[in-house]
Amino acid sequence: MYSEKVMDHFEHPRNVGEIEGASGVGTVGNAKCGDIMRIYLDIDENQVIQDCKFKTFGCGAAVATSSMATELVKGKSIQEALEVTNVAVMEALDGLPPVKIHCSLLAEEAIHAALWNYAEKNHIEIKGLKKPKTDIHEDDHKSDDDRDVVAYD
Amino acid sequence: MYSEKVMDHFEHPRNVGEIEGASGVGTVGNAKCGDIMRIYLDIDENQVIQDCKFKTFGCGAAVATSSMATELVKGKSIQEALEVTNVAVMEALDGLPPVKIHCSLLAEEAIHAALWNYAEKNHIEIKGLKKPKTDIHEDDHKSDDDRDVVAYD
Amino acid sequence: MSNEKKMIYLDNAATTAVKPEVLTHMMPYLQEYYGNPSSIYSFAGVSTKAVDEARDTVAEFLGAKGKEIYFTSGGSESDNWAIKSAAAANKNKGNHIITSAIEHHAVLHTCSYLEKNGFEVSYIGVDENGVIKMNELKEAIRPTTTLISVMFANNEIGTIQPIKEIGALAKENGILFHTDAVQAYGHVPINVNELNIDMLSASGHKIHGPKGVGILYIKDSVRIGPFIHGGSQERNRRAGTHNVPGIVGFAKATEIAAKTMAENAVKLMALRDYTIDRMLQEVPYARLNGHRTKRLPNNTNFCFRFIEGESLLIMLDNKGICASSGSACTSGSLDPSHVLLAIGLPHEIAHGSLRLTLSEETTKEDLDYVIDAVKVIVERLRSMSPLYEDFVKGQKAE
Amino acid sequence: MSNEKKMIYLDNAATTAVKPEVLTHMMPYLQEYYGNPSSIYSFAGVSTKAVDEARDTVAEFLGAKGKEIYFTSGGSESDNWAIKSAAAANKNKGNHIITSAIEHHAVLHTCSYLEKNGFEVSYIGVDENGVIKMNELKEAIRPTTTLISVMFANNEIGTIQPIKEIGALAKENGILFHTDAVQAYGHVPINVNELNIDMLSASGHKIHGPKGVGILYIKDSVRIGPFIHGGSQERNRRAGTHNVPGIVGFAKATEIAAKTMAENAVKLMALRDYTIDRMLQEVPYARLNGHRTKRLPNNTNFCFRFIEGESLLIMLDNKGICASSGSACTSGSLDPSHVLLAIGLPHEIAHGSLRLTLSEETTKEDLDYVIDAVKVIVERLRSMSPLYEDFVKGQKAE
Ligand SMILES: Cc1ncc(COP(=O)(O)O)c(C=O)c1O
Ligand SMILES: Cc1ncc(COP(=O)(O)O)c(C=O)c1O
Repeated sequence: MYSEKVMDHFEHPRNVGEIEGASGVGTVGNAKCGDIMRIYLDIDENQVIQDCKFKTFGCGAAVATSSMATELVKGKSIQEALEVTNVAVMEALDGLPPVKIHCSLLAEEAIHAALWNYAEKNHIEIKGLKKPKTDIHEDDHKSDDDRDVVAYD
Repeated sequence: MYSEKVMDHFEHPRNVGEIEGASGVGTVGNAKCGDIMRIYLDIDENQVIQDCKFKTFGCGAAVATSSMATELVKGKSIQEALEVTNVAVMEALDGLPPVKIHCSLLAEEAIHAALWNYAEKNHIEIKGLKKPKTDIHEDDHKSDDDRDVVAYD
Repeated sequence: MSNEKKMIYLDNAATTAVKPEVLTHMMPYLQEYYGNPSSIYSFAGVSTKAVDEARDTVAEFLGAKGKEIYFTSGGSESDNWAIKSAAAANKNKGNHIITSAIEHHAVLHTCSYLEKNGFEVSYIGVDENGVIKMNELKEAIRPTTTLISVMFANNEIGTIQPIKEIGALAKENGILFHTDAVQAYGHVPINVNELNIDMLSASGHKIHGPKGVGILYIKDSVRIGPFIHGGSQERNRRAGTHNVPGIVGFAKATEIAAKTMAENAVKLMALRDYTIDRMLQEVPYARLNGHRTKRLPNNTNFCFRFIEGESLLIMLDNKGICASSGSACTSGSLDPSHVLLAIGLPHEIAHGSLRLTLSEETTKEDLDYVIDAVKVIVERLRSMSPLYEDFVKGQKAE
Repeated sequence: MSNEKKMIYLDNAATTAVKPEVLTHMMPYLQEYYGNPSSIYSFAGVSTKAVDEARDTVAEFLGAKGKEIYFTSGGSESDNWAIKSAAAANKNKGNHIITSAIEHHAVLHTCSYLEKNGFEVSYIGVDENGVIKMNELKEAIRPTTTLISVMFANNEIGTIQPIKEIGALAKENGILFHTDAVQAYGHVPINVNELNIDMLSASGHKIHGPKGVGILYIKDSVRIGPFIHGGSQERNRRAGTHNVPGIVGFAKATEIAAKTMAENAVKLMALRDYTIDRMLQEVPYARLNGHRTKRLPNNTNFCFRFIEGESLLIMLDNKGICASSGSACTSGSLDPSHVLLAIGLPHEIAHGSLRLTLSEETTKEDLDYVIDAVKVIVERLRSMSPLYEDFVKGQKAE
């Protein structure tokens, strides 16, 4: 059900781990939905993301989107990082199954949350960054009843 | 679904035909149900059934029960013939499928109808013989909803 | 005659032999690839893919989209689902359903079930050829009509209905249109969009596919609920672990039908018409039931006056011939076929029917053998028939 | 390691491989004996006989009569039929149904469908082992209760319910008792009379039989109508041309189960308990879900804290292991298993479950390989888990 890219990022996730004394940390998702993502950012004085790590509790897509998101923001400026949308993450992964699209949203939110944390710590404002929802609720995930779904027997 | 005896009497029915100037003729059944039996009796002055023939429009069981009924009454006295019940016919045929039991009733009725006709013609009364129903109605056939039934596809 | 028992199977409307190629395609799913398509490991992915591809094959055949095809356990389930769920889904709009008098019991008994549950059903009559009376149909439409269900082709007499017209009429009136295409699917071309069909039932075992599998096509704009509730298979609309071998077999049978249908129809129609001609010419007091040309390429159905169907069938069986009769004597209901009554036959004639339904395996030699057998048997049964006796005496008296 | 991909199938609760002997018995009916059992010619008699014999085999296994066994398309249809038709048949008596909180969706979604149609349903809770709360059940009974439906054994956690007691309770109160025995049938002995069961569902593909066939046992004194209306098959109660190969396969699988069940259970329970012991001892923060002893011989179900089920499954899949998880993350519903929640697990723990269900083919070596794999994968996933990070930091802080 997953693309090769997703499987690759799931099996060999890039940038797993923690950053001690990170410039910004963001955690999003909730246990009810079964996805929690935490992103650590190491941002230098020029507001460039020098390093980025993640930890994720969640499904294959959750891990892969986190991994891809860290790859996409690494080396980028804060402003550039803000442009890494869920669509960008999905595209970079050659797509996701419809029921997994919310994972890419979560990855986008996790980056935003880490940036927000960085901004708060440094008392700066990042243009275009809104306070992220830390919880992505179920309602945000539900697609229409046309999705293809899988049963538990 | 039929016993070997039924098949034998269906494939090689005994006493098919008409009797010209018969002593008694009886026709029972109706086209709606798809079974019509006619029995011809040749009865001598001692009230013994010398010959017996039948014609039947109907299913395998209808033909076989008619055939067996004629065999059973041939050579019998009128009183003996009256004792040839549908159960006797069924037993002689090694049984019938439940949905076909009405055919044996019809055969019994046909004999009775022919005897009745003989009695009327000769202005006599046969002890124990009631005026037969010429029509065996659907309601008489219906067994309970537990019968095994066969579909048309 | 050889010692081996001859068998000529002319009951292809009842069920068909699974084609060897179909079975070959099913075998891997009956053996090594037994995974449940709902599971996520790659082993089960083989099954998932097989089901998806099967769905697309069927969709293509009907000119539909993959997501409009739902796999079921057969024609009866599909009919029940379509009719009951459409009735329920629209009960706020109305409680009136229209169908025909000659539907299969899977439709008729579903309708009488609904009648017992607050719905009203109009059963539209047919003409002497079994073609639905379009005027009656038009007049039956009420503001409360929510569903029209008319079969594509009749299972007994083979008459093909004016589906496109019925579909157009339903559409004009904003009424859902379901067709039981169990007998037509795989025999005649069907494009659900061109014919304005909203829902369509078909069954595997009628098209040289396996028993126990069917489809319901549901146009994507049609909102009806599931009939079998439970797991989220079939886009949440039909619960139950997928019958993967059955589904694959259904699709393979469809694929073969798609390729061979046109060619087979030509061949079958020639054999059909040959049989009809010989039977009507050579058997006295025989009649053809159903429309002479608007009929399934493989269907023939006759009535032979003065005789009863079951005895005819048994005698044919003794000669190795598998056939069927509209006479439901064997069914315990003792009523002759509702279809033959609907085309206006009196009971005693309706009881003496014979349906011979051909397959592409059927040869002219087979049919000659059968026709010759029928001639002899009909004569024999008539010689035993009190109805024939009366008829002959009546003629002499004139 | 050889080049050939290893496969260890431990998802026998999802579906099973058809046994070669079962398939062998089905083959004649997939090939030469394709006749429709409803037809009267002798060729079809072979099919009729096969279906009759299959019915008797199943009946014998359950201690029932042949005429109490109805063939369906699978467990979901049987559940829908039993519940919907029993509800409808008794709606003059009452509109209340009792079931458990841990039923399969084929029961739960059928019940919620009924709730939308004027019925009231009580969902009885279970204890931490998944055993139904008998007191709660007793208290739930109302004068209007017409049906109790409680599964024989749970499909996720394998817990076996006190069926005899529930049956007795239902009987005392004049309430019909249905049990979904899809997971228990063929694994544990069942005698419908001793257990006071009025209706029972089972499914072929869970017992090394074919997919797309199941049964509903209906005690002969129980008067419920058909679910699929139409032809007069199955004593007028379940329309649709018989799936002869499926039915024959179901019976053969039953026959084999009857012979091997006791012996297999001993072997399976040993392997099951071995797996449970090793897993609990060797994987930190692991827990067993379901009752330790009142459980299906072939079922194990664990939760591994701090990790999520789907990623575990994919990593197991990469090692050739087919398993499943109560986490319905893949289902798009994003809710963890209702069963794990019902036994009192919080969401994040319920998300990290693993179900391994054995078959008689499973070996100790297979299980060792799987347990070793689980250990490595769980550790790896935890090293990636923010929940585990928090937990470890929390511990250090103490
Ligand atoms: C307990 C239980 N009930 C019902 C079902 C449904 O059975 P089927 O998939 O054969 O329809 C299953 C399996 O999927 C099950 O495990
Ligand atoms: C017209 C028609 N509809 C429905 C059915 C029922 O199909 P199935 O037997 O596959 O349930 C049949 C055949 O039996 C049929 O001929």
